[in-house]
Amino acid sequence: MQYSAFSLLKNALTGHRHWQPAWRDSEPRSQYDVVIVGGGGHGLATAYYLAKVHGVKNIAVLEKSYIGSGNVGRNTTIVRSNYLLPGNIPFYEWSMKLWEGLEQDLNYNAMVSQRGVLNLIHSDTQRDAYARRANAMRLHGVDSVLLDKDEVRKMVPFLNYENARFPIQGGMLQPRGGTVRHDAVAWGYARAGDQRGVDIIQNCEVTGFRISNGKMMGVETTRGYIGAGKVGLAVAGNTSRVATIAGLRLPIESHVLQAFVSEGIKPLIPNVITFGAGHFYISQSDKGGLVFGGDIDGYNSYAQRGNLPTLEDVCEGGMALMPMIGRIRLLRQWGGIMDMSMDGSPIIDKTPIDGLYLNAGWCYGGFKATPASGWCFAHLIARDSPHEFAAAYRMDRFRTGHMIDEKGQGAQPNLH
Amino acid sequence: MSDLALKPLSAFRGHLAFTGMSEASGAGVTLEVRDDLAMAIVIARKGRLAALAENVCQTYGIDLPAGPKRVAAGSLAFIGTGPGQFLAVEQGGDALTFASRLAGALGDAASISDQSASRAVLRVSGPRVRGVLAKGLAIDLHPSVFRPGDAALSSIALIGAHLWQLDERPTYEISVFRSLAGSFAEFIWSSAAEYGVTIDNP
Amino acid sequence: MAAQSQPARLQSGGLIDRARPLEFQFDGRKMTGYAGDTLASALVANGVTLTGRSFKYHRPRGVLTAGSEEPNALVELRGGSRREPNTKATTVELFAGLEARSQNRWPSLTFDALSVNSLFAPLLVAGFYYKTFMWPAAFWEKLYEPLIRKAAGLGRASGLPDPDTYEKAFAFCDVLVIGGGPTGLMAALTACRAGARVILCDEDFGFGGRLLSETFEIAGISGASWVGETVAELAESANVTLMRRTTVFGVYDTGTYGALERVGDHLPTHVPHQPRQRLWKIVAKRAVLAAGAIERPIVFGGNDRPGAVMAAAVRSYVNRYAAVPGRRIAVFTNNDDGWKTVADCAAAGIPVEAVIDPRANLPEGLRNLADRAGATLFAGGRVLDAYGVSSGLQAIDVETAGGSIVTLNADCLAMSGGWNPALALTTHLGSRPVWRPDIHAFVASAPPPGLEVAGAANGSLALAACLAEGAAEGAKAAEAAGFSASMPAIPAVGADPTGMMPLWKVERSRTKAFVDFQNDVTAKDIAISESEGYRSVEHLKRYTALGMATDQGKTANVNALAIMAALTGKSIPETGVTTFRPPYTPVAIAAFAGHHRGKHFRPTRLTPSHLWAAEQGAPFVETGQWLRAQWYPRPGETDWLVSVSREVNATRSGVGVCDVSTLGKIDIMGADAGAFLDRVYINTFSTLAIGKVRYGVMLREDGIVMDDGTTARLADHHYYMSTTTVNAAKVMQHLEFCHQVLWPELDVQLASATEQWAQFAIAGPNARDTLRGLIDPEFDISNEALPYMGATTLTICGGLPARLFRISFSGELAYEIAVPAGYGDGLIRAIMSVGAPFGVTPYGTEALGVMRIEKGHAAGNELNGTITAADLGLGRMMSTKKDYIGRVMAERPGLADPERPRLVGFKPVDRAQRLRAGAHFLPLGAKAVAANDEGFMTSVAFSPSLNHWIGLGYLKNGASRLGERVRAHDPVRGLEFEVEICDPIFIDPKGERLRV
Amino acid sequence: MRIPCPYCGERDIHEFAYLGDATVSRPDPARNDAVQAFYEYVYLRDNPAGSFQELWYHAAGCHSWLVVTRDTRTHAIFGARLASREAS
Repeated sequence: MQYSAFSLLKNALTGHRHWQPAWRDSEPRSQYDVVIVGGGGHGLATAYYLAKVHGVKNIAVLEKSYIGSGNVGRNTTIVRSNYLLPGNIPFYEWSMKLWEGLEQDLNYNAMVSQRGVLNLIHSDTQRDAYARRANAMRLHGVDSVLLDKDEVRKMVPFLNYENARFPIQGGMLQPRGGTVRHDAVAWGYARAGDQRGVDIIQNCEVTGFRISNGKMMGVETTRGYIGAGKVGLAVAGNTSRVATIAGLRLPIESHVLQAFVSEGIKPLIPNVITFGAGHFYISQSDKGGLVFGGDIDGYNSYAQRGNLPTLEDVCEGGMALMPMIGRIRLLRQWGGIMDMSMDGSPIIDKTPIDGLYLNAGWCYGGFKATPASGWCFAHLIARDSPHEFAAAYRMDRFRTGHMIDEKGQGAQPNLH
Repeated sequence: MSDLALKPLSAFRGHLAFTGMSEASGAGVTLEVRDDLAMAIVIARKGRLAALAENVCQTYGIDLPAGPKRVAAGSLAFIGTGPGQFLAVEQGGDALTFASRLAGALGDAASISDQSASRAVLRVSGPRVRGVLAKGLAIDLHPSVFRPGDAALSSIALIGAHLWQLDERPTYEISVFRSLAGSFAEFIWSSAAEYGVTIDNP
Repeated sequence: MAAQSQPARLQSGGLIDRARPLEFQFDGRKMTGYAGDTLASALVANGVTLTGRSFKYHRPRGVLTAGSEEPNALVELRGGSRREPNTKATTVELFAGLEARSQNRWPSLTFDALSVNSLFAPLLVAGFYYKTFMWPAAFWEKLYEPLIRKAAGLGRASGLPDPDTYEKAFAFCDVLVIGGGPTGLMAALTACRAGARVILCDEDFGFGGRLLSETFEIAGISGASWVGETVAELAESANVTLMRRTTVFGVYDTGTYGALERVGDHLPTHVPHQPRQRLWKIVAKRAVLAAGAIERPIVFGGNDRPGAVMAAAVRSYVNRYAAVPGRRIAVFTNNDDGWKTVADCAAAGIPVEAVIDPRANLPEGLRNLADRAGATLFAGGRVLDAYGVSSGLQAIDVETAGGSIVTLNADCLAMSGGWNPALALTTHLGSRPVWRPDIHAFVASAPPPGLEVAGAANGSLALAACLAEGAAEGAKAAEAAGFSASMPAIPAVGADPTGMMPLWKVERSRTKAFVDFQNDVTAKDIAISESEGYRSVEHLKRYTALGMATDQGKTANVNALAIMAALTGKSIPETGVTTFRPPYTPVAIAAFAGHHRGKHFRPTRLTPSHLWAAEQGAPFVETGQWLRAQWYPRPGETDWLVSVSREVNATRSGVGVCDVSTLGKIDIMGADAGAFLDRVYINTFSTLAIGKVRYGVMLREDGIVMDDGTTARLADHHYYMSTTTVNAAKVMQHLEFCHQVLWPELDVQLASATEQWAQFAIAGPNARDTLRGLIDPEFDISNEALPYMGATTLTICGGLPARLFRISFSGELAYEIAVPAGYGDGLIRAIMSVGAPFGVTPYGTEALGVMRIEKGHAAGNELNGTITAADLGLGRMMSTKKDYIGRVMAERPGLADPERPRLVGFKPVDRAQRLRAGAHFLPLGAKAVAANDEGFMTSVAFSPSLNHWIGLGYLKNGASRLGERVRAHDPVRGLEFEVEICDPIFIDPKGERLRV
Repeated sequence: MRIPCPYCGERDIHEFAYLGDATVSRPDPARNDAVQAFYEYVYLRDNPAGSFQELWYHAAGCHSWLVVTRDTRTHAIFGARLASREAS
């Protein structure tokens, strides 16, 4: 059923009794051409693009819980392509472009809202670094603007300009950046994939891999064996767990990133704002909640929840930057498991096992990457060669010394 | 040129002159700046902790603590700061020669780093002092848990702090890095204000 | 008279203080309540039924509950910068002068323009926005989204900085008791008597929980009296801390609990030096959760109408507050507890029109009760729909056991669908509740370690069980914390039947039946969600926004699950349950920040010369936590560049002085100190002579430069390392790691000396002459006695011990002199005094930066965590004769690639052109595309020595391209011009000035 | 979270800095396969879901490096010891 104002009206007139499931709740078949492990944003996008762009027919997405139960439904919904390094910019910009056409492509309103992402600058050194970044973006054809203090003040007058520990000196703006309704991304890809024949199999956990002579044969699951010559892993924080079953040891640690939402209030914050001297970023959802976050908790964890010190740190940053939010109440805190790589950049690559493909290492930046990740991973799986925009995301870069380290923190995942 | 003889400046200079301070009788908290403490870090050399302990005991009559405790004899105290590490604190002595006097006395059993100028020490006491410190310190100071002679390295309101308890009044001395004296004083003031604050020396 | 102004106040009774009337305002209307009221009870007493509008449909709403689970009665409290949106009227303690406004309505509460949304309700069902607003694409952001944002969002924030202060504090105890009702009081009492340190928290302003709202007798006295006696005993015990107005909102790891104390929210005005709220981090060996239970509504048509109130809340208003929520009350209950409302209303003389109980076979006692109350009993009946106007309920349609429909007049419908244990805290660490079919409710399965659940929170709803369980868990907790506890006598109470028959949703309702009141999720929305495949409870929640409102679905979730279970044909436990997240009730963001906001966001570190620099009028710049003097303006200098250039010129031609105390300083001692340094630096230090200084570079283990600085050898077993300012702590941590984890066998002792020494750079041709004025005469600092890269200890100013290093960041003849930090203020004044004849000029971080760029020294902008020693042109320093951290990984092809960008200098071809850091380099004539990007400018400065701008940067193959030109491409600043590649050392490339 | 420092006692997590896996050890740089060994040491991790030995630095306390055993699923801490094999 095509979604539109007309279909909504039609259904309203018939008491909403005729809506179809957005996706079929499929039973697993015994054999697929491609099995994608992980029914999050990346896995569902991969399946959709495999079907749509590469014409692959028999695809299953296996999800151990319900689709979208991982990071795609736990993030702070920000999309942007304001990256620094040549290995990253084209990839994230391609993601931005896919976001811009996503809703019409999927026939699902994910509320892509290009309200602008503003990174604040608090020192000359930071200004220099952001100028370098903004220019690098321009060289890749990405929009970026460097703002001085007065321009920032005009745009967001409610920040703390008068009594700041780290005064605001300016900002870098990506006008095309913004937010997307996160859950809707998973549902939209699921529905669009389903319409192209993708089987979405929930409550189906992978427990083993059948590998013969170094070649992938299929996966053992809690719902039985499923054969597939090509298996793609897109399981984010659970990457090491699943890879260990396949005998792989990876340059990845799992860490908790928390996110926070306030009670709903009338429109207050027009765009996405990132504090440059503390760990705090914020936007306001269409429902009115302030959605904000900060750094990862900083220690390996598989618990999908956070702790108090990070929450305090984030709120301290918030109050340092915008003291007007003081009386607004925090409604919920929660956490997701990030697959933190050793250089802060992702891996989209083949593995030593023929037919096993890896999509991982997204750190806390996986949501914005969802469309391009699916696009490039689908390309890799279908063509057995990396997509040009993801060519730098090789696994052997750590061995050869070609790290893509935006933050310059080295092999220390909790600092990325 | 010796006519330039320099005088040390208290790290708290300019930082404890709050206006509107409550100095009513029965003040909850009393503050006193301790600029008369000489300090040095004493670290046992490799495999020489026993020898160091022996030297300290014979020279000063102090049994080096095995944990975070303060052991004093006369004007001198040793405070455990880590495995094999101590902060030696002398009250009223010549800070400029303290480290070398220690080095002379302890021989090659320890390495010594002069810290007399690196810390700003505030003595805080009074009936509400535990309530004040609880606003920034994540250590249980209840008298059943933390007693005179106990010491702790921790942080108070994001400021690294070393504190030790002197008596049951209770009285604590809190040492912070010198550069942070101003931020520390502001925190103590804002936390203690509701209980009333008296400052013993300006 | 007060009584006239409070038409719905009972003449007597309640726990309010009638001697203390309080004036307040709601939507500008002046009213009176009493001390002991909540805002909600005062509104009820004043006959106010309409308190707000709902989120999506802007439906009229009134008070539903009497507690923190309230979804409807949200108001904006106070005004101006203290305006506080979305405040639950049921939790606001009334104070004199309180001002509250209804929210999410325009222009007024009674006439709300957006209530037309109700007319479009058929279109605004669950998930409607996912299906539309897609065409034309540009309209979403320009039209649809702003409309949606404006319509949503409940209350308005002030938009102004919060003027109040907040605090954070730690507390420690043996036993934390969460909830001060009968269960919690018994738990606290038992643990207290065992001698344990007890903290008892309750979110209410009075202890007692339901005992304040019910008519129980305990041990022959009223519940409220028993509470008074018990609290008195606890209050007198030194080992008990009673915390009223304190909500334990979260459970965190290792027995840490978050709690919010509302210190001043109930006060009309701010008390000096007192915070508005205090965030407690309570570390408890054991905890007892005695948070009670939350009554659930019944889902039927119009159940959100103002006047439809929870049955227990009606008792709270009547018994505790002596306020009557209606003149014609009907009670709709599926359980025995709801019948208490019948009894209590009757006892208070409030007419009960009807009792509707879906249970066909009711015990005799209940039938008699209906008779005594004069109420029509509909056993086996259901309320189908409730009707009324926006100000409230007028009538209900009752379906009788026989299937006929009866319309009754009622202005208040007390409803009870049973009770959900308040188990939210037990799920904060991830455990899932389990369904208990015998009580038709979820209870905790595996509570967090150290926490036990008791009383109604544990599904034990009868008072006797609450008292007994509270005592038992209190004793258990005290025992587990190391105390010997004995069970107290459990006070005798009357029977308290808890029978019920589940009724999740009334079929055949004709109007909207609400499940989540605040987010306007209806039974129909759940059906749509189910039909579209959003059947997982998490999908249901995310698709319909069920349970995502400010109450986290406390009154909604279980009903929704039951409805979904019925739709899918699964059982409730099979359907599952969503997770409660901290905080239990919303907490002001400022409370989590406490003291650390504004200037106090992070501590500030001041240099030894700060007071003096401030006297000179220097502006300060943040360098990590430090404030450093940026430059020292002289009268008439309005442009910073003029001041900075003057400082540079004065230094290069005479002498300048700069406070460099912020650099990290580490004493490295012990017999193996030299060997240790050899392993952490790329170059060798064990061979450094005593009295000498050497520049060193240290790598991370991945081969990338971590930090650089000079290290002096002061004695055989004593080195003195300096680090960059920003990396001081990181380097110390790294060295401790190397020492403790990698090479504990070495005889090395480390001590930070950063704060011990005030250190000043004295630089320029007149540096030595200036110094001579300070140094005690017996010390020789001639070029021969203390050559370049020499170090010595000596005394100055008549015996003050000092360390003197002949090192130079500026490229001039220069020294760094260090004295104990307390003397730093005196020393800078002394330097200014003895240097005056030589024109000594203080310089700040800007001039420091100019001079280091003129000398090509790498600093923070260059050391960005991706740079190798070879990139800096220091490849030859990397020893091949020893192992050191990072050596092996630095050999990887990606890091050893000779094509990597190298640090070089840049000059504008048009010498008048200003350079900008962040510009990228493109080959001349090449297109401005990424493929042609050859590097970028890291640092720039106007060199007063050369009289033009200069820069440092990384350029592909840079070292072999000196003299070539490239384009500096800076589109974000609209700049594009040619620069010449040059050696990074702009001044005195042979270093002759250093050695004079 | 609270970590039991063997020297200072149980302390709040904010006093500590995290490094990570304590089970990897720095290889001998003289090994023939030193590059591979260092690559594995610096980059590859088991990243287990469950009991995990990890390095923490008591930055705001005694400056000891600790090996803490912790469950990465529940954050339950089973113990901590000084990382230095020879503490004195």
